[in-house]
Amino acid sequence: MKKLINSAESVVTDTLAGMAEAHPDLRIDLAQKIVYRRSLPTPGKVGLVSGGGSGHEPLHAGFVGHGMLDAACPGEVFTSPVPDQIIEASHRVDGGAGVLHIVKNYTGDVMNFQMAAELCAEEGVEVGTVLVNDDVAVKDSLYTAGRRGTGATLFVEKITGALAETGAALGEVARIAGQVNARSRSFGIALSSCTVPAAGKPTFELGDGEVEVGIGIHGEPGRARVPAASARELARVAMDAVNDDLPLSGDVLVMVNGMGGTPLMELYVVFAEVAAYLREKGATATRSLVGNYVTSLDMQGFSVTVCLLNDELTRLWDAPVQTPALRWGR
Amino acid sequence: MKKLINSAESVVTDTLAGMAEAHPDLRIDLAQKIVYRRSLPTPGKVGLVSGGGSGHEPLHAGFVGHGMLDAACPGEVFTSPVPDQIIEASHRVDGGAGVLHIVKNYTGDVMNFQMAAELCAEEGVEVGTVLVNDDVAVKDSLYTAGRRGTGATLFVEKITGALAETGAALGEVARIAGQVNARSRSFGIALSSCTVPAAGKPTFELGDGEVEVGIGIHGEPGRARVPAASARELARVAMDAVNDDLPLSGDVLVMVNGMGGTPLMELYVVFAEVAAYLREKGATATRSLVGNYVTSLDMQGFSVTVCLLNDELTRLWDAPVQTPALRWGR
Amino acid sequence: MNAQFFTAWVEETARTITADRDRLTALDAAIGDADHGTNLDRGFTAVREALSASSPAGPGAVLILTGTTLIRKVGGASGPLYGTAYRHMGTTLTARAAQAVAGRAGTGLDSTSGAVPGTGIEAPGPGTAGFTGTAGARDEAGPGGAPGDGDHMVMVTLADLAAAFEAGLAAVCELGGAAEGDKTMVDALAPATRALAEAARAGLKPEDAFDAALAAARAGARATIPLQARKGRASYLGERSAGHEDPGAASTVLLFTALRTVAGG
Amino acid sequence: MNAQFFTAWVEETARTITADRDRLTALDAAIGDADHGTNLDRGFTAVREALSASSPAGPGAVLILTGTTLIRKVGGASGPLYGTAYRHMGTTLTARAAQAVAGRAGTGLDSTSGAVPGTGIEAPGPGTAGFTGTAGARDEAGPGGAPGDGDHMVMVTLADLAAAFEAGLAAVCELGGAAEGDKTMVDALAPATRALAEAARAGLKPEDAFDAALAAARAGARATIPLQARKGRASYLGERSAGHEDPGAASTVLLFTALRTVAGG
Ligand SMILES: Nc1ncnc2c1ncn2[C@@H]1O[C@H](COP(=O)(O)OP(=O)(O)O)[C@@H](O)[C@H]1O
Ligand SMILES: Nc1ncnc2c1ncn2[C@@H]1O[C@H](COP(=O)(O)OP(=O)(O)O)[C@@H](O)[C@H]1O
Ligand SMILES: [Mg+2]
Ligand SMILES: [Mg+2]
Ligand SMILES: [Mg+2]
Ligand SMILES: [Mg+2]
Repeated sequence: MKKLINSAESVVTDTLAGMAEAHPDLRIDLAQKIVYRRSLPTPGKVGLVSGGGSGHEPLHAGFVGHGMLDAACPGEVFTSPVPDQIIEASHRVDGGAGVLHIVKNYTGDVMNFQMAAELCAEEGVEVGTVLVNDDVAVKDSLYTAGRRGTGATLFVEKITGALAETGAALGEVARIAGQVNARSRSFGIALSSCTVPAAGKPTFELGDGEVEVGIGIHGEPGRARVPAASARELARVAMDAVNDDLPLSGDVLVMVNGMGGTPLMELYVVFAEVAAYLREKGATATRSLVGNYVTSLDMQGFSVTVCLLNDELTRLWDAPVQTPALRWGR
Repeated sequence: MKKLINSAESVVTDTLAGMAEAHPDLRIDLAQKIVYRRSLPTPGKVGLVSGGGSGHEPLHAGFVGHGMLDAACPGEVFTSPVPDQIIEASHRVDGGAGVLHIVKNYTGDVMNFQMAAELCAEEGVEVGTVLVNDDVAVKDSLYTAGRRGTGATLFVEKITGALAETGAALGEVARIAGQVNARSRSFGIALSSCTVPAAGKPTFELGDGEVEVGIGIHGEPGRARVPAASARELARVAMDAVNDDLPLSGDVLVMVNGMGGTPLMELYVVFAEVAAYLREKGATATRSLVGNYVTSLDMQGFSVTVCLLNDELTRLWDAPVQTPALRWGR
Repeated sequence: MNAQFFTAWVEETARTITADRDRLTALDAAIGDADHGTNLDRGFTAVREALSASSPAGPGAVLILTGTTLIRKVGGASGPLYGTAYRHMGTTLTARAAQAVAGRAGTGLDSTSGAVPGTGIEAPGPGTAGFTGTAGARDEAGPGGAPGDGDHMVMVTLADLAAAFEAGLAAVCELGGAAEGDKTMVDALAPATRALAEAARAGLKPEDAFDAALAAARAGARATIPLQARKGRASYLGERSAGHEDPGAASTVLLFTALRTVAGG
Repeated sequence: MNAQFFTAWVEETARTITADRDRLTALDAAIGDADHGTNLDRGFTAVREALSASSPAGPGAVLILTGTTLIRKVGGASGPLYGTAYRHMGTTLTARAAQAVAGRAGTGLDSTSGAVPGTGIEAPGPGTAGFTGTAGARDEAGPGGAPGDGDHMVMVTLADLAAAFEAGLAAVCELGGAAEGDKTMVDALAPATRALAEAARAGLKPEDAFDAALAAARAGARATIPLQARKGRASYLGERSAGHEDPGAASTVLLFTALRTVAGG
């Protein structure tokens, strides 16, 4: 394993130290591992807190700022944060209008956020929770932990953040968060595994002619291993999976997301195929993102996330955002 | 080789097709392979044209837009554009105030831009040229092709773009471009080679315990191969090389740049070390960028670029920019 | 079994987790995200520090501090689950100790909480299940908190320990929603708990009871190999999860290995 | 040697470049950026198409079209360099053809341009070096342009060809600034050009002259192996560039291999 790190033990703290140096707009509690907006709380505004394992950068800490999150709680690599972090962050961002927890649907994340939420409630902080579960690679059945939360997390954070900025009440903010999630689906394909720093070797091994289809964002092996294919074919595999679950039509927001080790060039190649696929289905990518946003350490591959837009969602997507990783409109 | 492409032959065109889908603010001539701002030329504004081999995305096409480039001419992978592209782009962006060519110092780039510039001049387009040569890994001597242009290209394009936006004359725009270049230095270290699509295998092989020091942005092998080391040590190697060539002090703009296959997490870890190094030398990173900006296909590694700021450069750096890959201030 | 015994047990557990860290992570790499060994090692290292910093007075307090520390330091799925298990084991021991003291002293302390009947996996008594436990943890774990103060006066019996494991198991099942056969830590914890209760009822010596529990945990963990996971991260793999041992079941075995080791004999 | 011969030469060059593409790219991977074979293959494929689309009338026009197409399609260092070489070879042949025609017709055409003296690498006459050549290329390469029209009337001699190579070599050196020993294409082109001029002076048959040129090119390319590069991308490697053959020198050999092949005999 070769990585630009000092040690597997310090990698999360070192990352946060670098973020603190690079982004004076953030306030970072290195001891507790919490990333805040500079000035908090905003009176009357619902506080938005997200978090999850590290290794998905820029998710979540890169999305802290005006129009998006108030705080992010990074856990260890691929390990959800602990309740203490979430409780502390929720207290700090509560401007009296309550706090929304944006939680990706993983057993660990769900349990830790739930523990934190119960304690927050006892301590007088009103907490709502939205569970993000957009990954169609996992069947949402009694026989699984349910669909995973992946790329749609960014959409939920951005759109919900825009609404929260208007002073909307917690119930309304939670409603839009749920709506974005309900209208979004993702599917991912890996060309290589990632290497967890503490593990020191790739989580799985892929042959030179193979890709792993239906991967999550933690290097979990996917649903199947299939022969490598062109960007066109792989984009179609991913889009078919999405479209089977949520038929695509009308205006859509689409993200072609790199898993961390895939260069932008290749993501644009995939995006061209995704846009063509959408047109074939009568849908239009009126809004889009192409880049490494919801990553899995150094994994090579991509995921595609689609959200069926409506006027309200489009307006909120377009609203100004000013974070390290997403920035427009002001 | 596993890549998200359709074919080695079509990769540049496919990339541009994806950019065209993703960025309605750009106008892309797929046949000629030129990326323009949507509305051109801007009367009275110096036109800024850059270009170079593909495989460095988002450089250059991702920097086309308000406050930065007017047009970018991507060549084939790691191959400079041809004169035809540059000539065509220069004609289109000339708003009567002339055109500045921003050229990275490689034999091929220099010759192709020079051929284009001579023809432009004959055809009545006033052309200035700035050569970017910031890479201290190469000694600028009679025995080399001179220092390479790498990360500072972004600084030159951003700062020069901001000045051009004010309506400054060609001479003045060229002067600031040269000034940014003269005050900037870079150094890069690779943890892995890249794989040129048409070549189909890594340009060089690195053992698991080795890194390549003093690399450029084309997978050229570097100056030396040394044992792998911590982010702290590698950052110090790079910063020492920069500081030896241009002693660092005062306010600096610093970029920790990923080579394409390195995740943001690791770049932040490096950035923390770079910031600490600067403090040690009595310099301060008052402006910074951390991310994959000037890449080398799927190479893993980083480069660091430093520019000694002054008030004028800081002001121009802060000026609004609205491009696919760099966006702030409006 | 007194507080020293429980401290020794947790410390021995920490030692064997460290020793087996990479094996647990490798198991998690096969069907999860390659962090289980790292997670538990981080947690139990913190537990060791917490125990030596505050030396809790009674067996219940030792386990409550262990659980609270795991919840505060591990994260992921295993942190809340193991943390909750230890916390419920601890509160059960504390409650039974209070009952015993009350019985000796002839006072009429409420005896509804803590004693979980049989080997079932129903939810424990009110106020001990779920997440509000965290709140309690903050109070109880600190020195001088009201509950737990009395438990150093009483020795823990095998029956007490079996009851504690039953409470822990029940809390894990409640929190995680898993049943036996879902390919989780429950597949090792449940049979081991049953074996321990059985041994207590049969009046076995602790060493023999722990031998039985360890054998049952091992068999349970081994039995996860052919299963298809229905909970946790491994469930994402569907049929591909079969053929691998569940990492959480494997780490649960280590709890019983440590128990057997500290019992000596 | 007539236009057919030159067309055949360029087409055979294209064929061998395609055949050796991966070898050239591999040489470039060792000390450059792994694109030399791809670059030239792309360029010569375009050249083949351009030649069959417009069938230039004379030897000079064939080479000018070849050069212009390389400049327009290759990019990188080798595009302008080879493009310029072919263009200057072409204009030289055209000029010498015009002189020959003028000589036969007794007219007093200016004879200062084109004839480059000796084997030196000085700059060619005014108006032919450097980048303004591109502008000219646009005019001259098109069908019906004034220069080059006369050259299909005259056969190219070995002396003409040697003069053309001398002009091409001089233009490459002027444009790229390289001298022999800098580990570039010049290290093959210069000795081969000298051998050709020598053979012409000695009155050798074309086949023998081309044999000599090819041998010189090969020796020159081989001699780049121990050298440290001082031009182009390989110079970034410093001492590490030694021990590898220069890719541009290797591709230059192929020009002479093709020349020998089409000469037959
Ligand atoms: N719902 C659940 N109920 C019981 N145990 C579970 C559940 N989900 C996961 N586990 C256990 O947790 C183990 C994984 O722990 P760990 O790797 O530390 O957390 P994570 O899955 O968050 O990375 C699994 O092997 C399994 O035994
Ligand atoms: N200044 C120069 N003069 C002559 N030949 C050069 C010069 N620079 C490079 N070359 C030749 O060009 C070759 C590389 O061509 P190519 O790989 O196609 O271009 P690039 O270096 O731009 O990738 C080198 O092997 C060398 O022979
Ligand atoms: Mg985990
Ligand atoms: Mg090249
Ligand atoms: Mg895990
Ligand atoms: Mg090359």
